[in-house]
Amino acid sequence: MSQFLQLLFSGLTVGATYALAALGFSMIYNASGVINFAQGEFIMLGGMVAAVLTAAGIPLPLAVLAAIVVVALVGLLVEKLAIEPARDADITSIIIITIGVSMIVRGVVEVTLGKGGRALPHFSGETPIAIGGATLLPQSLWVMAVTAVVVAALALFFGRTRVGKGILATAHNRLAAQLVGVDVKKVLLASFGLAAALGAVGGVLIAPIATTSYDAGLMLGLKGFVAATFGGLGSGVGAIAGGLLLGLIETMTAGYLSSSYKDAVPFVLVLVILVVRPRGLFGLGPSERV
Amino acid sequence: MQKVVKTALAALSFTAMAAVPALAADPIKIGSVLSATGPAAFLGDPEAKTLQLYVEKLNAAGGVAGRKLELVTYDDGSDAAKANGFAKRLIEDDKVDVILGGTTTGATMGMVPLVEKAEIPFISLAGAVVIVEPVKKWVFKTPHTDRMAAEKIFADMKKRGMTKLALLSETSGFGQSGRKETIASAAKAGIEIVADETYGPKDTDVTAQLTKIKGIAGAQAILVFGLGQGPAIVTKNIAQLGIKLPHYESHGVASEEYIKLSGAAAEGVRLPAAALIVADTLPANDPQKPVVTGYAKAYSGAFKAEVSTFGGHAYDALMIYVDAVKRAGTTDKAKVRDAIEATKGFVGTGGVVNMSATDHMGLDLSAFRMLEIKGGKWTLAD
Amino acid sequence: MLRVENLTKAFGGVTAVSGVSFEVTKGTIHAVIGPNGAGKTTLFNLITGVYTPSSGSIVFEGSEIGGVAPERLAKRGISRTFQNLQVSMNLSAIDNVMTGAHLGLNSGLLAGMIGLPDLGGRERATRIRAAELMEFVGCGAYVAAEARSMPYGALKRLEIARALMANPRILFLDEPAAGLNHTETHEIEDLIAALGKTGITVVLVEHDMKLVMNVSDRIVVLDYGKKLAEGTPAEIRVDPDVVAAYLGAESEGV
Amino acid sequence: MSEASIPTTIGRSSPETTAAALATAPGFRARHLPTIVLAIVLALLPLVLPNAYYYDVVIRILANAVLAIALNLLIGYCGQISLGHAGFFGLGAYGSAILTTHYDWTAPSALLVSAVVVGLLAWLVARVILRLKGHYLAMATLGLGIIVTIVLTNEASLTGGPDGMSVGDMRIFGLRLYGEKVWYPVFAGLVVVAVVLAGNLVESPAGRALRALHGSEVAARVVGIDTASFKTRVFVLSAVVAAIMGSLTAHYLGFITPQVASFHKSVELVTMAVVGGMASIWGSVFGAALLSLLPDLLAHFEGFETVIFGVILVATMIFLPRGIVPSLARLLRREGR
Repeated sequence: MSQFLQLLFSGLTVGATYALAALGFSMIYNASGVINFAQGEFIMLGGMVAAVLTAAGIPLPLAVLAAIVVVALVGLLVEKLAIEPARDADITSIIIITIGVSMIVRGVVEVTLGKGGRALPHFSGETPIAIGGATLLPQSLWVMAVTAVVVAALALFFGRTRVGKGILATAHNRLAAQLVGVDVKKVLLASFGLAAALGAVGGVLIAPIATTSYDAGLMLGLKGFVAATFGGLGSGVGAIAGGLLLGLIETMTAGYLSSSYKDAVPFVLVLVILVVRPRGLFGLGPSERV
Repeated sequence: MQKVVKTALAALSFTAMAAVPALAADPIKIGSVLSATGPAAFLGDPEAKTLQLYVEKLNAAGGVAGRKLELVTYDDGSDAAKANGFAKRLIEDDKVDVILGGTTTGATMGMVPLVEKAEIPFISLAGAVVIVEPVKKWVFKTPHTDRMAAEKIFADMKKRGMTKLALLSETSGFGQSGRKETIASAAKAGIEIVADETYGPKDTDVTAQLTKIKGIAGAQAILVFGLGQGPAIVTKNIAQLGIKLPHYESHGVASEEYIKLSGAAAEGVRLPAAALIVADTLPANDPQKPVVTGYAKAYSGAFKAEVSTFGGHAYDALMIYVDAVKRAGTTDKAKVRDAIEATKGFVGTGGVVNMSATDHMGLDLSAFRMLEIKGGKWTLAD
Repeated sequence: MLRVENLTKAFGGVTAVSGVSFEVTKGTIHAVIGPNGAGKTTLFNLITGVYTPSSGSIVFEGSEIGGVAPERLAKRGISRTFQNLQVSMNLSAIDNVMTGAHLGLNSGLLAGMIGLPDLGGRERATRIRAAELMEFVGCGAYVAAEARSMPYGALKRLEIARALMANPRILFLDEPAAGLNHTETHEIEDLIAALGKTGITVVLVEHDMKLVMNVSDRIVVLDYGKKLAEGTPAEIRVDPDVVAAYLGAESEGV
Repeated sequence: MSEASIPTTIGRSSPETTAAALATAPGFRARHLPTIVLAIVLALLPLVLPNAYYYDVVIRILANAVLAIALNLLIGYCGQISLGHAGFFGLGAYGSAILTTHYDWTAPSALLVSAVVVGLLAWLVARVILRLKGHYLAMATLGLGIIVTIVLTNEASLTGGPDGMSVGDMRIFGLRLYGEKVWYPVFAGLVVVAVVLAGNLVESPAGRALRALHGSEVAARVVGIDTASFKTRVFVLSAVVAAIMGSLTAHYLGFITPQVASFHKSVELVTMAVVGGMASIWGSVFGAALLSLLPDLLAHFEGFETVIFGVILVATMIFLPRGIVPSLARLLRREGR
């Protein structure tokens, strides 16, 4: 029982970071129909910038804030310079562009911040909390709590604010949104900035637990993509559920089945899910026949 | 765009220039293929820096046998297939006199058939036993093998009265080769492997595997076989779960970075490593003392970075070659090869090297020191 | 030749076509008319296999074809054009037409790689025929053009040429005159009449009343997904329900 | 099926129409001249290649060109993306390696069996995943490739694990293929064959159908093009080509690691096809050459290699969205007018 509880805690912690990554994917997908393969690099960049700043003696809260702002700016820059000029390109070209962007980000970090791994201090110490025979790091609580807050904030943002509604409307029907006066260009820009900031939040939260380095983004990005697909691309609820599910599946596989194949299981499952429900667990929209 | 084309053209002309055949009084060409980027970059990067630093130093001191050294380095991006291609380039196009490198075992094994065919001395910087066992005529290596690491750890365990080991290995080449050697040599040493788990090099959490290990009755120690950040995450997770078992790491984490990333969780961790990492605390009469302190000072002075044993492997390889050239009095490949094989009592950062026709590494267990992390510092355990 | 019985299609809560029945006689020109949103295009999509009927039956030459995929219907000689253009803009004009002959050619990948379909001048004959049909439908000027550089009116004709290339037994034209100017509409009218004379069975959906009245042998009128009336042009012209529906729709539209 | 597929009752034939029609067919020069030039260049290349390293560079380009051409049939012509094609390449490579090393099969039979098995696997997978659209298809193929990599890494007793395994020389009809100079004509021949076959295919009814279904799937279906079947067949074709190239490359290199099947390699292949030019055979050849050479050209820009590579990808897709070869061809044509 305590083993199960331990696996549950680990799964939820990892899952929460996947969920944040998946949310970033979904947000950009919603606004632009683009799968941003550079999302993982936003996560990496968030962790790296915060780690470098704290190492330079800047207080942690300030470093975290600065990291989020920097990464959000990078997100805006990416949209402006790489995505917007290629608006009319087809899916394959845009996938290549985002892969190119991820290489640029990774390469620049490698050259400027170095190849070594970096750690960020835990937000509130490293003394584990014991619950029912299992242990939980305070940082895990941070991860889960912040994820919950982010989700709530996003719900408010999309439900109540003009910009949020604009993004949703654009996702639903670009032309119609344009007709009712939504500035689609601004919506795209905003969604990239927001997704990048989300990525940075995830990166900053996970860095104390997982450490970070210039090449940490690829795997996190792929996992986020898997999680987003699990839940159904573009669905916020799906991203959260997909992320948590993915984290749980991984840890449960490692704990009870085989640690060698724990990375393969999510990919097998995602194939199965796509076969059974081609739009993921929570994906909406009509079946495309025409 | 135009700029990119220009740089590409520049690179092309550079390549073409490199194709000009070497003249008699030309420098000694040292070729190397290293993983300066990619997952193995934390190994390859210090290796590349070390070679660059010491080639400069040797040249400043007048070169070797009256000739300057010229270093040609390629980055395989931790991709063994690329290493194969670059080895061809070094042999066929750059016409180097020796190849140092192969940061990883995969890259090394990808190059082995080429150097054997081209008959060129090759000193690998990778760990696995397969590189020198069976002995290949032109292939040597400087780092200690993973089997030696396992044996050193087993010896230490027995000294502490333990026989049951839980193994957690990384799914990287280093980790899996280590896992294989650990399991293979356990029985002979009277050690029982009670758990055999793995984790991925990019995993962010390993508590699942550790929880499983925690549940195994009778485990007396944990051995983590991995490189880079993975072991640091494992170390933190061990602390989090409150696992009190003695914790061994492999020589793959013998760098300051490991302690920095793991923080307080690294207290009490033991691992076998070369003397280099404890250069300052070595007794003055230790034969390696002058070599390791000299290298450590030079490296950290030049790059403002902590020294790691990985860079030391490159230092050893370069110096073994230079030593062989001096003894052979020529860069003739066959003669230099024979001279390398005849290396005796060479003091490097990894230990005292005694090569022979049957041993192309030349290190024994005495080259390994059992270290323990105390107060955030490497200390000698015995 | 074609018998539609009690055909119904519902999308969610909306019933686009409801209980429609009619019959098409071989060798005639049949028109389906009705105000916007009456379900004409849905009816076409049902018959040509793009949609699967919710209920009812479609019998073509003695066998049920409801829900059969379009590519299989093509084998039985059913061909169509689209209201919103469906031309492959990445192809040249003549290549688009030539795709119409797909079923008559060897389309194996391996065969294609070793140039088998080209043996005996088959490709050459197809190409010539495609040009002839382009001329016939009135876009002969674009034989050498890329599809993406053709004007709208010519593309509409190109679709007809492509459909003809398949040598259909029955041809469905979905608003062939939509978006065309007066002269072009007149030419399309002549074209449809000429098609009728060749013995091909034609079913068309069209807004242009004049065109429909001039070329059709029989007309089905739909309104709100239901069949409102059916008969010869002369009968439809005086049908009070039709007149009422159309007047209502027209005034709504303005 | 063949009875009167071309209606003869409608329209008239006239010499003018016939001439106009035939003028639209790609002429002998347009279709075959580049191929002949390529063949001549490849035949003469050994005269200027100074040493085995340059042979090796060219061989890698040639192998990638064949892969890119096959993948481009899927991406450029069918409009289906695959981010897992290196998985098929890896299965072919390891299939040959394992069967010849552990089971003493002859190299040709190992190659053949690997290709057939990969073909069957691809067919099975295609039946299921080609129903998916766009990004979901990308995810599914990506997952497939990653699963292959993980299996190759974990089954160390067969595959040698992450450190890879060596592969023996290929013997075919008593001939031992060893060394760059022997392999060069093999790969050169394969590229010419691939260019000719792909060129024929694209101009054949099947190729026309492929292009048509990319342009408008529903229009393709109503003229009788079985789009699902076409996508499946092309997916299988490109997978089998990848497997065969994997087998040959494994024998040529003599050593393989699971990285041959990695996501990175898959992306590289897609990039070759897309940057060179979607739906362009010559684009694939060019893309393969460019992306195979880049690492060598950038080898002296240590550290900045990744950045430069990324910039080239992004810039190409923004400024030459149709890919380098088609975009430049179009530009030249416009200038010519």
